[in-house]
Amino acid sequence: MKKLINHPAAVVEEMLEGFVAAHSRYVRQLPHNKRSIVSTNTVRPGKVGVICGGGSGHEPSFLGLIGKGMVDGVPVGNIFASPPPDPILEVTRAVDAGAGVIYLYGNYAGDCMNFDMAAELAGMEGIRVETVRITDDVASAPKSEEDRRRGIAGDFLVFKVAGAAADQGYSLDEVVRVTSKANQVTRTMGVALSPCFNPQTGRPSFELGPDEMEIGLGIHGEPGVQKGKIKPADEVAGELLDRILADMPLSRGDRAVVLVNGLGSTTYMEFFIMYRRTAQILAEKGVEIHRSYVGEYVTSLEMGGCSITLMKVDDELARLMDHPADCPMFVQM
Amino acid sequence: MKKLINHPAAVVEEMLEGFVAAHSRYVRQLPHNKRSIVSTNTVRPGKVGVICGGGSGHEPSFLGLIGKGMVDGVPVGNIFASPPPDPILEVTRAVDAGAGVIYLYGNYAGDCMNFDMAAELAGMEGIRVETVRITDDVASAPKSEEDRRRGIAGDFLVFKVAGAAADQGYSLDEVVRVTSKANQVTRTMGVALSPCFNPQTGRPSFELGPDEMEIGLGIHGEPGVQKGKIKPADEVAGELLDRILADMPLSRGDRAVVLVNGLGSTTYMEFFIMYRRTAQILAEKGVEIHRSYVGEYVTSLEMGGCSITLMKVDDELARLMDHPADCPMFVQM
Amino acid sequence: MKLTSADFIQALRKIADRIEQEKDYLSELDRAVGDGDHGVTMSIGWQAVKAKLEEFDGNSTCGEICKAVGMTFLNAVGSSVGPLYATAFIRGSAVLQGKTELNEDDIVQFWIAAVNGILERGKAQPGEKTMVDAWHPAMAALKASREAGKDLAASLEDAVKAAEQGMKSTAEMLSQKGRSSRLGERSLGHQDPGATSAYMILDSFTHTIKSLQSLAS
Amino acid sequence: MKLTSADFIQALRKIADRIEQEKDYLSELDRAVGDGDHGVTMSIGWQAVKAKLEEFDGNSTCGEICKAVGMTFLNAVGSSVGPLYATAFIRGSAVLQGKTELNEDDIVQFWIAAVNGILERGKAQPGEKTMVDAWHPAMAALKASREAGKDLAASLEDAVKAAEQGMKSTAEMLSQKGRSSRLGERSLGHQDPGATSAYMILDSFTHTIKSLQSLAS
Ligand SMILES: Nc1ncnc2c1ncn2[C@@H]1O[C@H](COP(=O)(O)OP(=O)(O)O)[C@@H](O)[C@H]1O
Ligand SMILES: Nc1ncnc2c1ncn2[C@@H]1O[C@H](COP(=O)(O)OP(=O)(O)O)[C@@H](O)[C@H]1O
Ligand SMILES: [Mg+2]
Ligand SMILES: [Mg+2]
Ligand SMILES: [Mg+2]
Ligand SMILES: [Mg+2]
Repeated sequence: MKKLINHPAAVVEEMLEGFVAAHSRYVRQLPHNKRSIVSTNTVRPGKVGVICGGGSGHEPSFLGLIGKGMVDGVPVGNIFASPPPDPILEVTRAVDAGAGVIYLYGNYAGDCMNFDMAAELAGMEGIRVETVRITDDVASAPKSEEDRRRGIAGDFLVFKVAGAAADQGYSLDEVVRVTSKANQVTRTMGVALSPCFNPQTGRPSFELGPDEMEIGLGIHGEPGVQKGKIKPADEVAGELLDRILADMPLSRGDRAVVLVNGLGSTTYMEFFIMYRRTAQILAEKGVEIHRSYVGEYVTSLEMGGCSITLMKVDDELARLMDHPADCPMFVQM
Repeated sequence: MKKLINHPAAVVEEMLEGFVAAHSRYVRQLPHNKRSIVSTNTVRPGKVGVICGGGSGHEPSFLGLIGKGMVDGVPVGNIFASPPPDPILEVTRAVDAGAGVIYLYGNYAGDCMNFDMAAELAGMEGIRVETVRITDDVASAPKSEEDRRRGIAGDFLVFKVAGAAADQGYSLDEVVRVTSKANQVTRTMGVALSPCFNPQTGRPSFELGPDEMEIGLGIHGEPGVQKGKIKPADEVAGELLDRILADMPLSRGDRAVVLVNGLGSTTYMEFFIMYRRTAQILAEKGVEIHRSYVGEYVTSLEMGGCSITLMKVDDELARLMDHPADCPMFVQM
Repeated sequence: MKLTSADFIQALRKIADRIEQEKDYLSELDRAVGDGDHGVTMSIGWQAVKAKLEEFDGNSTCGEICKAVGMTFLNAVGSSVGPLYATAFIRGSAVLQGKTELNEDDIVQFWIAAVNGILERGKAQPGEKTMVDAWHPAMAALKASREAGKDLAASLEDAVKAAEQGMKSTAEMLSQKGRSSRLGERSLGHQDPGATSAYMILDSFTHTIKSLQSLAS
Repeated sequence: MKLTSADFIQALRKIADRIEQEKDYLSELDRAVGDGDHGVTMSIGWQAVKAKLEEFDGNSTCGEICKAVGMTFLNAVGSSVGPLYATAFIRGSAVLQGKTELNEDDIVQFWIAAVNGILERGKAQPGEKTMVDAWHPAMAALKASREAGKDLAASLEDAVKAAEQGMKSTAEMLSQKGRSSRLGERSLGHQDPGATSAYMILDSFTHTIKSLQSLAS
């Protein structure tokens, strides 16, 4: 493991210093806790505050998505570890503008417990907090147990919907409604080719043979559902889509937003080759692609591989996906 | 080498199909040559046409930068190989709107010869073509021989200046003037940690020991100027900046645009740690950072490492850097 | 036997040292079923606790020490274990309030309250392959041995044995909670990292009690 | 001896086959001093040429074949070698215009024109560690041997020897042109890939000429 770092124990603090220095027009650290990062310009009276968060190591998520049309603040955790309630609460206070706050995070035990504790404390201070836990990872639990599923790359699309709704003046209840709807129609399947290295252990997150891939691997290196020989990209894309479409059928005339998300070290060339087959398959089924995102949105340090996410959109979701955004690591006109 | 591809020989074609499908609002392939990619909406009467190009494998450069405020067209080459004159000429015809065309590319023998041949052919068709070759790579030739230097990450900043100038209605001569000025004040030094794998040879571009880094390595894996043991990020950033500032001194009150560019497989966390030290060093020198870019702009497939680029800006360059851009893989509001 | 605030601080320091020694092993266990960081997280948390303990001495009450431990652990790590152990220590602190000396029953009540906190916060049932599979049988053994009239050290020894057995049994369980639950069948054969560190914590504490006892006798 | 258009096509096919065999070796040489793709590029180019040659037969003129070869190579590869060899073949085609049969002098003139094209397009001087270090001495030897009255095959053999020597000498040169020029001292000890493929092209062509000659005699 070779990394451009100073001390393994300091990576999160130093990343945040660099991030805030590079993007001081967009974000600032709160005084009490340097892991509380909030927008410099999106909080306004009556707007629902949108908070997303989780562990570090998923950049551009979560902190790169603070900005207009996206999220207002991010409490930052250790690498692949939920932030504690303290920064969550501090960010909550900073982004509440009287209309309440929504917490958005991938459905992991740690995030659930910490954000719930913070929500309870915020409630005691009179701030109304609602939560939507993102559960797009098809591989992480069977069909009948959707609410046990984890959140992975689909996080990004769900944040986008929530951020746009809040920016358009939706009430907290309405933001919760449309964000839950977005989560319910978002499905992701990923494939990993190589592990990431936690700078604090120096160990690979998993082992894969030189010609192996693993389908359904989590974004923290949690083992997946099926290990096998690497196959041509078209076959891999086909398998990922088969699993998504078996879980959430799409038919002729349906519209989808497509996200091909890189996990860290795979090339853009490969993402576009995966996208190509995805678009072909959707075209064969008569599904219209409303909008596409191809790149790195929710990484897993330098893991190799990518995921495909489909969000089945109605007019409302389509409109919210088209809403502009202006953040340090994601801009949409 | 594990990659999500189909046939090694088809990667460029399939990438382009995927890219154009994903970003059909921004780009289209020209009928005669599928490697000629042009903007769907930026060419307008009287605007100077801006073309950049080079080999594939540097995504988001070059094709991800086609759009408003950036470039109008890109002829695409094989992996790490200049495109031939044919697609260059075709793109030239498509983006010329009567005001002439500027060619921008990194100063490599192959690109120089192919673009020059195309420029000659375009001239014979009555299209005025001017060229600015980018030479930001400090490591690639000594100080007195700046015009022999290669173009690496600084390409992106120079494209940005040219694209903004053209969008603001500068004449071809004026675009050439300001772009040459931008090139003259742009310097990059890079560090590589791990090789990339050309999908067509399956071989690593170079060998580095498990605890080695290489300073000054080119974006095609061309060997660098100094191999050594990996050091803490702050020391590496210091060395890169030392070399840049020895070549282009900056003093108190000077303004710079900073780019920390990832080569492919290094994490954003590391880029921000490198940025942090860069900002500290510039602050110590009293240099004001006008604007910063941190992320992947000019990659080298999945090479590990990053580079630091400084562009010393005057009012005109600062204003052009602030001009908005809207491209598939780069948006600035 | 009696446990003073100074002893209590010492017992907590020992736990921190034990976790520090075992951190690579704990991360390796987590690598097989989770995200490979359990040792890092426990180390960060317990080292923060150890540093925080510098602020206390024999005059501090066990209750305030315990509460500070919980909050410090939580804010240092977040993660899954942060809320679980924070809740444990905060619940535990309630039964130690105002005390600078603990008797055997106080200590038993402390552990029972702490583990109840873990159960309530995490809502895991025994058999779901979590730390609960170490803590739950340990507390059952602790209570049973006390009811059978054994002294604290002997009862804790029984609890440690039960924790160890519970920890080992997680290898044969299908994961239901936490990151590893996505694994299904593939979690079989791997011991749960959280159950392992739970055993270590209780084992370290029990060692401290036994050496205090042998010093006293 | 005489070379018909069919022979010329055959000679070009043989070059494509030779490059195909050596492509990994050529890429390995480029890996040491450049971007590791010289074999890939030459292979793509010459395979495109080979496919294009299907459109020609003994009735085609060597000039048109040669021009098509140049354009095909160029459009298939771009890169550094595309313009260099395209210019070579286009210049070479000028001396073969209208001919379906070449005599020994035609062939000599063809090579001289082709290599002049490379020199003009690339502006490299001998000693800068490029293909010119193979082509330039090869042409000097070709001319000298012809002037000394040797036949085509013998003269080409001398040229091949000079090319080989030039190719080997590149290992001792500091790179000045192309990607490898950034290397400075570190380019020492590595043979230039472009000089190597240049030698192979000339060597393959010479083999064809020699076997045609032995067939004829
Ligand atoms: N709901 C829960 N109740 C009890 N223990 C849990 C629960 N969820 C997770 N755990 C424990 O947490 C351990 C993982 O801790 P750790 O790796 O530090 O956190 P993370 O999962 O956030 O990376 C698991 O091995 C398991 O024993
Ligand atoms: N200006 C030049 N004149 C002659 N030969 C050159 C010149 N520049 C580069 N070359 C040759 O091109 C070779 C590299 O070719 P190749 O690897 O196919 O192209 P690229 O450098 O574009 O990757 C070098 O080894 C060198 O012999
Ligand atoms: Mg974790
Ligand atoms: Mg090349
Ligand atoms: Mg873990
Ligand atoms: Mg090359």
